[in-house]
Amino acid sequence: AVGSSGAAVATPGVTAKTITVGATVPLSGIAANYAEVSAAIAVVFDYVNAHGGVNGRRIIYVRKDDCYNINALGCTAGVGNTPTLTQTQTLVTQVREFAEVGSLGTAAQDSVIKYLNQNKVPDLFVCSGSSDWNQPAQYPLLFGYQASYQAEGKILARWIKANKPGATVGVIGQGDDFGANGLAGLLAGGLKIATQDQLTYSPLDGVTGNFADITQALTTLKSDNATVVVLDSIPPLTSYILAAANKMSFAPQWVISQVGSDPSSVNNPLEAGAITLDPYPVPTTVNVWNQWLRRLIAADKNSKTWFPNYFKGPFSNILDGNMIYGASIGAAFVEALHGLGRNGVTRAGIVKAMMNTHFATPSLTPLSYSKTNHQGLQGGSLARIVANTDPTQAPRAAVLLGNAEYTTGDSANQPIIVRKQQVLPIPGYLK
Amino acid sequence: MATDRALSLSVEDVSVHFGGLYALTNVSFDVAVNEIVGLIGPNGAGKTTAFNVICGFLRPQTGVVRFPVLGRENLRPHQLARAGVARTLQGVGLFDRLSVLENVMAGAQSRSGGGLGVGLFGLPASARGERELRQEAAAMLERVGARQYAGALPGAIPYGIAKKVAVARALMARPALLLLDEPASGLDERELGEFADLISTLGESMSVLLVEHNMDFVMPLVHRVVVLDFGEVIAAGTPHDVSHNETVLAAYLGVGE
Amino acid sequence: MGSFLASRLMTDIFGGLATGTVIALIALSLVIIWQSTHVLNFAQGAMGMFATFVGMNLVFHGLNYWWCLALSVVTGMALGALTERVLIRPLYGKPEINPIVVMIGFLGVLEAIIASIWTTNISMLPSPFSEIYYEAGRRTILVSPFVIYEVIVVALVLSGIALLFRRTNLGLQMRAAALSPEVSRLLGVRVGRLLTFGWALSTGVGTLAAVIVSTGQVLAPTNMDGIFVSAFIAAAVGGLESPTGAIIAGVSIGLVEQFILDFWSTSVAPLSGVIVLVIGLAIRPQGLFTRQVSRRV
Amino acid sequence: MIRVAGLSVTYGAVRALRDVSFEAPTGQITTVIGANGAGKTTLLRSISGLARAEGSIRLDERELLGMATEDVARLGVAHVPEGRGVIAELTVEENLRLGTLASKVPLAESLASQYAQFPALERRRRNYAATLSGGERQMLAMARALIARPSVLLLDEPSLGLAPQVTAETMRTIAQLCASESLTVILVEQNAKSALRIAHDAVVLHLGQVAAAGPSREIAADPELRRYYLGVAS
Amino acid sequence: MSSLRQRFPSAWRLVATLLLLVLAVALSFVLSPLDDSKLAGGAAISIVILGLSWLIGWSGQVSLGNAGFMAIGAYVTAIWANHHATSPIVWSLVLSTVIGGLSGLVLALPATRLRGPYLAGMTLAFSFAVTPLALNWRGFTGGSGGLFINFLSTPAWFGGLFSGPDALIRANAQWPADVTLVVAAVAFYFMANLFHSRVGRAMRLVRDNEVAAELSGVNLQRARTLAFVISAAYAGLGGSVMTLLSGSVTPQTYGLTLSILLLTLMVLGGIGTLSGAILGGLIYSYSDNLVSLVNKVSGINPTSTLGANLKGIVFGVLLILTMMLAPRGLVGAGAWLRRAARR
Ligand SMILES: Nc1ncnc2c1ncn2[C@@H]1O[C@H](COP(=O)(O)OP(=O)(O)OP(=O)(O)O)[C@@H](O)[C@H]1O
Ligand SMILES: Nc1ncnc2c1ncn2[C@@H]1O[C@H](COP(=O)(O)OP(=O)(O)OP(=O)(O)O)[C@@H](O)[C@H]1O
Ligand SMILES: [Mg+2]
Ligand SMILES: [Mg+2]
Repeated sequence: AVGSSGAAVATPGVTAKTITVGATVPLSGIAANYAEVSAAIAVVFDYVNAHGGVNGRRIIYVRKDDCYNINALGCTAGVGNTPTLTQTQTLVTQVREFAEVGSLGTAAQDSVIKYLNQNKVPDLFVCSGSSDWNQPAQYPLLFGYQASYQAEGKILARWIKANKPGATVGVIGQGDDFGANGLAGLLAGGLKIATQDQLTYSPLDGVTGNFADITQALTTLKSDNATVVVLDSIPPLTSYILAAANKMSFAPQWVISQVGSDPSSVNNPLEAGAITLDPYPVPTTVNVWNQWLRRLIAADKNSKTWFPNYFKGPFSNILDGNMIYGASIGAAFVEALHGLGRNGVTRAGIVKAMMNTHFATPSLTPLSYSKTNHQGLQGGSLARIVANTDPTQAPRAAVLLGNAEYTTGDSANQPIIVRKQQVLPIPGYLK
Repeated sequence: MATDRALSLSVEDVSVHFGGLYALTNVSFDVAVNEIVGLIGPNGAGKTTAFNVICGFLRPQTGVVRFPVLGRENLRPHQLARAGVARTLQGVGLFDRLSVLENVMAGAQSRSGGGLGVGLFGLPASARGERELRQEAAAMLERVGARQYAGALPGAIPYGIAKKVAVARALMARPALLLLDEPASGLDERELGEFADLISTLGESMSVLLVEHNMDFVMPLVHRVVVLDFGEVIAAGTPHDVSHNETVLAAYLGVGE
Repeated sequence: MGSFLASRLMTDIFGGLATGTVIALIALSLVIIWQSTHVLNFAQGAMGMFATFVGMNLVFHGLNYWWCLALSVVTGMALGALTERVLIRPLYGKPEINPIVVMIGFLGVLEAIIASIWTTNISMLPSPFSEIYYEAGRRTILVSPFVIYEVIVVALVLSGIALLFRRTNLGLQMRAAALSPEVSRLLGVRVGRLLTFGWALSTGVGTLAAVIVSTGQVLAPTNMDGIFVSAFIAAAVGGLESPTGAIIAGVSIGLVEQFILDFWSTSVAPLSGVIVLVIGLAIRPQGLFTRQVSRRV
Repeated sequence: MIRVAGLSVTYGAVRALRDVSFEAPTGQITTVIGANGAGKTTLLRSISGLARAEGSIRLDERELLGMATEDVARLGVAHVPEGRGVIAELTVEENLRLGTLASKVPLAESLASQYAQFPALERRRRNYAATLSGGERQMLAMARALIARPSVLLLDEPSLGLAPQVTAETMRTIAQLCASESLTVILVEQNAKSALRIAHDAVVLHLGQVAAAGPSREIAADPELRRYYLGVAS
Repeated sequence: MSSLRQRFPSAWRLVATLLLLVLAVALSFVLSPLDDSKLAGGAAISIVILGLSWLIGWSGQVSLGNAGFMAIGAYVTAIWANHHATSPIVWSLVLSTVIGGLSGLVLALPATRLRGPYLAGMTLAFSFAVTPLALNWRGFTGGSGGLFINFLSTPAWFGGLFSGPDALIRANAQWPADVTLVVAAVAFYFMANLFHSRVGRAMRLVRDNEVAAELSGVNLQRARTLAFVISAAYAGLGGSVMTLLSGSVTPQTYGLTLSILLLTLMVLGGIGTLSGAILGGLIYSYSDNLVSLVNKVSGINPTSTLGANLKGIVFGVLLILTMMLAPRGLVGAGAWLRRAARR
């Protein structure tokens, strides 16, 4: 008697005039600077709503704070033991979301994918580079967005081999999937890393402020004469690591994972010169998507509270990586929805649409899914962080080094594809 | 207050020192079954320390404390309590957050039945025991004359009453040997008389060792007196002998009092 | 080989000292509050961070580091005094656990306030001294001019506090007020003022520690979290009655941590506090440096 | 001179003192006696400002009621509380030092005079008060009150736990101080017999009210009171 | 009635517990699925609070380490479930309780020698160590990713009770809630008995005056150890239920913060009482409703910086105000009100 089929049962979250979608994201706590991602998604939805919605339906976007799924005092408590689960249950049972769009965090989303699957809620564009989102057999409703950390590692390895041949390479990685998958990618990319240099630190360092182990890791790397060091860390820790290395006059070539390299989040002059993988041509390339996003933000009445730094911070009017990341997810979801038409908005329908759409995004690498691949982007563009001399620009920015690079899979035998910079145009209904 | 147990006590050659301070030096005395013995001496003479040794709170550096009936030495305080030794403390020593009645009930902790299992499953034995204890404690409070304070917390009762409650609590254990450390301090003269009667009655069914500075109270009451000074036994004997002993007069009682 | 090991040991010792002294300084602030009010202040870290933000944020607006430091410490003292008057004063005589809970609540409030005023955006707080570590041969010895400054500050504050509590009448009155407020009042001790002063002093020291922790690092609301736990453990091992004990325990935790990091595994490092604690309390349950005062009966 | 007028204290439903009035003249010992729970301790606590009371308590025209305890103490009122009130975690000498905070006499001199009075304390000066025996603690409390050279001394059962000889000596000292330094003493005692012997005046409290007051000789002679409080059959 | 209550107290408690349980289960049919989930979470956490309340309120030993015992219960359940997917959940619960209690025994060895702030420091260190330990023992704990198990799967007969468009969601939310309520009822019944037993009194004696307790025949070491063991067993049980509810266990969940949260919830509810533990659980479940209420009333945008951090402020102020106005927690305040009304 449980769960029925057919048109008789209304799709949750869909009414004649609205579609309700939700997300669990960090709005406070250590990862609060990622709040901009979902805020940018909301900006896109606001824009679409102001222009008549999608096929006549407005999108209601409910963001719930899960503190990065870390139990903090006063942070959402209630059901089960994780804030993310609590908030997800609220979204499913009370908000009655149609789907999740842009929920963020590896550990956070890991803790609810079973629950969402059990209650048949699509979980779209998860913000994290974990490969966990790519399990179509077990979780047919789950879709990632970012390139996997493994794929990223492979691309970075390729750059290192080509540009720093014979270098001694060290890795400092977060002691979880992020670090482990990043390292696996580097190895799959054919890099040799001496065991003693596969250093990790606890992801909780960011919470507890205990950085002694990072200093220790750097000491070891320095005494081993590492000339290239790869970082798989979130921005505050990237910043800390750069400063700590500076203290010991240690200046290798830094290669930083996309997640931890956004210059305005890292906010440290020592980052200049580092290599990173950037999925978007921001902001130096003249890109229609950037102009478009600026216009959306200017038009949005809420955006002042969402992007305080954009309006008054030291980098005012600078689009940072998080904002573009979010905007592209927002655009992608609208695109998927658009293709369904007015009557096709069902959960089964959106899942099908995900796999059949070739999304237009600001990224140079294609975003597409298939029956066997739910990962999302497959790579990005290599970029170098530079110091800007132009006072109207952010002090630091990522400058693309050349072409977009991507791969069709994580393992060593799937080659890296290189292609010319080519940005898909913005769909008409978003203009 | 029928007790099925009888305990005698013998302290043999006990010495206790704290660092350089000799609190007890080769102290020996004993208390026979159903005997009331007074332990007196100046402040700091070692009386409370002797109690602590007897109760197992302190291990003496030399000597032993024997309870011939038990046939075991070096028992821990809670084991002694179960074996029939009860004691009052020199100060007040009540349980602050328990009502006066519960304080008295606590005295029977060592003999009421029921361990963890009985408690967890709330077996009938546990419930019945509680009810009987409550009645018995109320009767005991009546007996020492503190009935009207049954519901009060110890912090809110006068000092003299607190001392009576402490005695009631000790009696709830149905002890065979009762150690009283200044139980009568804070009582007025009339109450002292009543209290002396109580102890005399007790002495018929248990052994009592009594520390008290009020000689008018102690001397008529006890069968024998042991006098400590600077940790040594300086005299022992009948109240009459001791109160005429030159050394004792000089060290403690004072001349002309 | 021998000299390699020697230089490695040197590195570890100095690295341990650098972390250890900060742990010790925070532990010291906990000892002060314990000695003067018998409260375990869980918000100590956040209070120090708040004051640090108030003062040190001005560094980014061009104010001199030392002026900002002074401003932070003064803010910290004012915050401490205010906290005692408003939050702690009404709780004397209430169950022991109540002030703990109130300070946990205050911790939540302070962290939220810091996060919403200064946003969560990160900036590095530049150091007034060089933070570049010295080198010996090929190895970095984890000591820099800033670390030396840190050790000197801790030594000075420690001697000041130890003198205050052991030698002066003011310190005696503070201890008495915490141990037994009613009796102290009967002796004419102005208990209320001393309690306020104790909190001010403690938060001032805590702020100094927070500024040191944040210097040369990202100025973030959570800077004190982990190190505060180590400091709490240090205070417990050292004996809350003893400033010297807190310092020794704090430095030991720093050293043990450094050695674990170097010779064992990074993920075990947070256990260093536990290791020191278990060893310390196994030796003396009432705190390593607490003198035996109790007589049970 | 302490003048208590119309003093009342209530604890919730309990009325511990009701409209108590009496005077304790300067240079004299005034003893307060009464059964357990009569309100003696409460009376001393209200003088020191530890219990909230209504009415009036004047020390030489100065109203004490409503003053903070520490301010009362700084006027020269020393209080030896029931249960001794020594601070166990401080050493003997630290306890004594706390008594001399307001005093102008050099510390060494003050200490010496108390050590002369209570030799047991001198032996233990560096020990924590926690290690003292019951009587030694009582001595410490007395010494700490006397070392301040107070003008008013409030004693709550000072003989509690003291050996008879020590009690007698202490009382003698206090009587001397009364005469030589015009000290006002209010003495609460269970041991009414000895209290009446050394006191000039006596106040008898009964259920929180003054049942009788007057020169102690007269009180001691009153047959009714004798029977009730002194346990002497008339 | 009241004499029956005195004559057969444990039977009376059993009846009372059953009545409350029936009431709560009936309520779960009426409540929305979200409220059902909250009920489940609240009931689970109240088991842990009750154990903590026993330790602190009754035996007087302050622990900041109970989240650590929860973690042990949680991992035991997850590991067991991963190896014995088909065994009835009762075994998970029992096993977690027992192993939780045993770990309490181990911690009690050093802990019962400590008092006051030193005990707090020791237990704090224990809970601080849990996360790194769990991260380190990847083999057992799955490292930072944690372990995942199947939810309490809703049996077909139970799902059959529901119909309509929401049937799936409702059944999936309510089944765990009802199971948790049953487990909590059992736990509460046993604790109610303990409170009124001789063992319960022994705890209070130890708490108030160790010397006098020993003189009354209480074995100090044993009593303090027993307090720890029972408290840890309850925490283990709570952790187990949490895992069954959430389907996962990660090291970050059971850190120091949760220990501190448990302490505050216990004090907020009312220390040392059954109803205080229930209230603490409900506060835990509904604290975010309070925050959104404040959000709504104050008109602060919940996704702005201030709005996102508002919960810290609201929860903190709530803690502070409760301690100022109702130092014995909400239960104490209730008792006070009742007394005032009677007057
Ligand atoms: N733990 C201890 N450390 C140091 N000295 C101690 C300790 N316990 C007792 N003493 C000392 O030993 C001596 C004997 O103390 P005890 O308490 O036995 O005396 P007492 O005879 O009971 O005196 P009182 O009549 O005053 O109660 C005292 O001088 C006391 O200070
Ligand atoms: N804190 C309190 N709360 C409630 N009632 C109290 C409190 N303190 C004292 N009382 C009550 O006030 C009355 C007077 O007590 P008080 O202690 O003054 O008596 P006392 O004359 O000193 O007796 P004792 O000689 O036994 O010490 C008693 O009935 C007592 O129960
Ligand atoms: Mg004694
Ligand atoms: Mg009295």
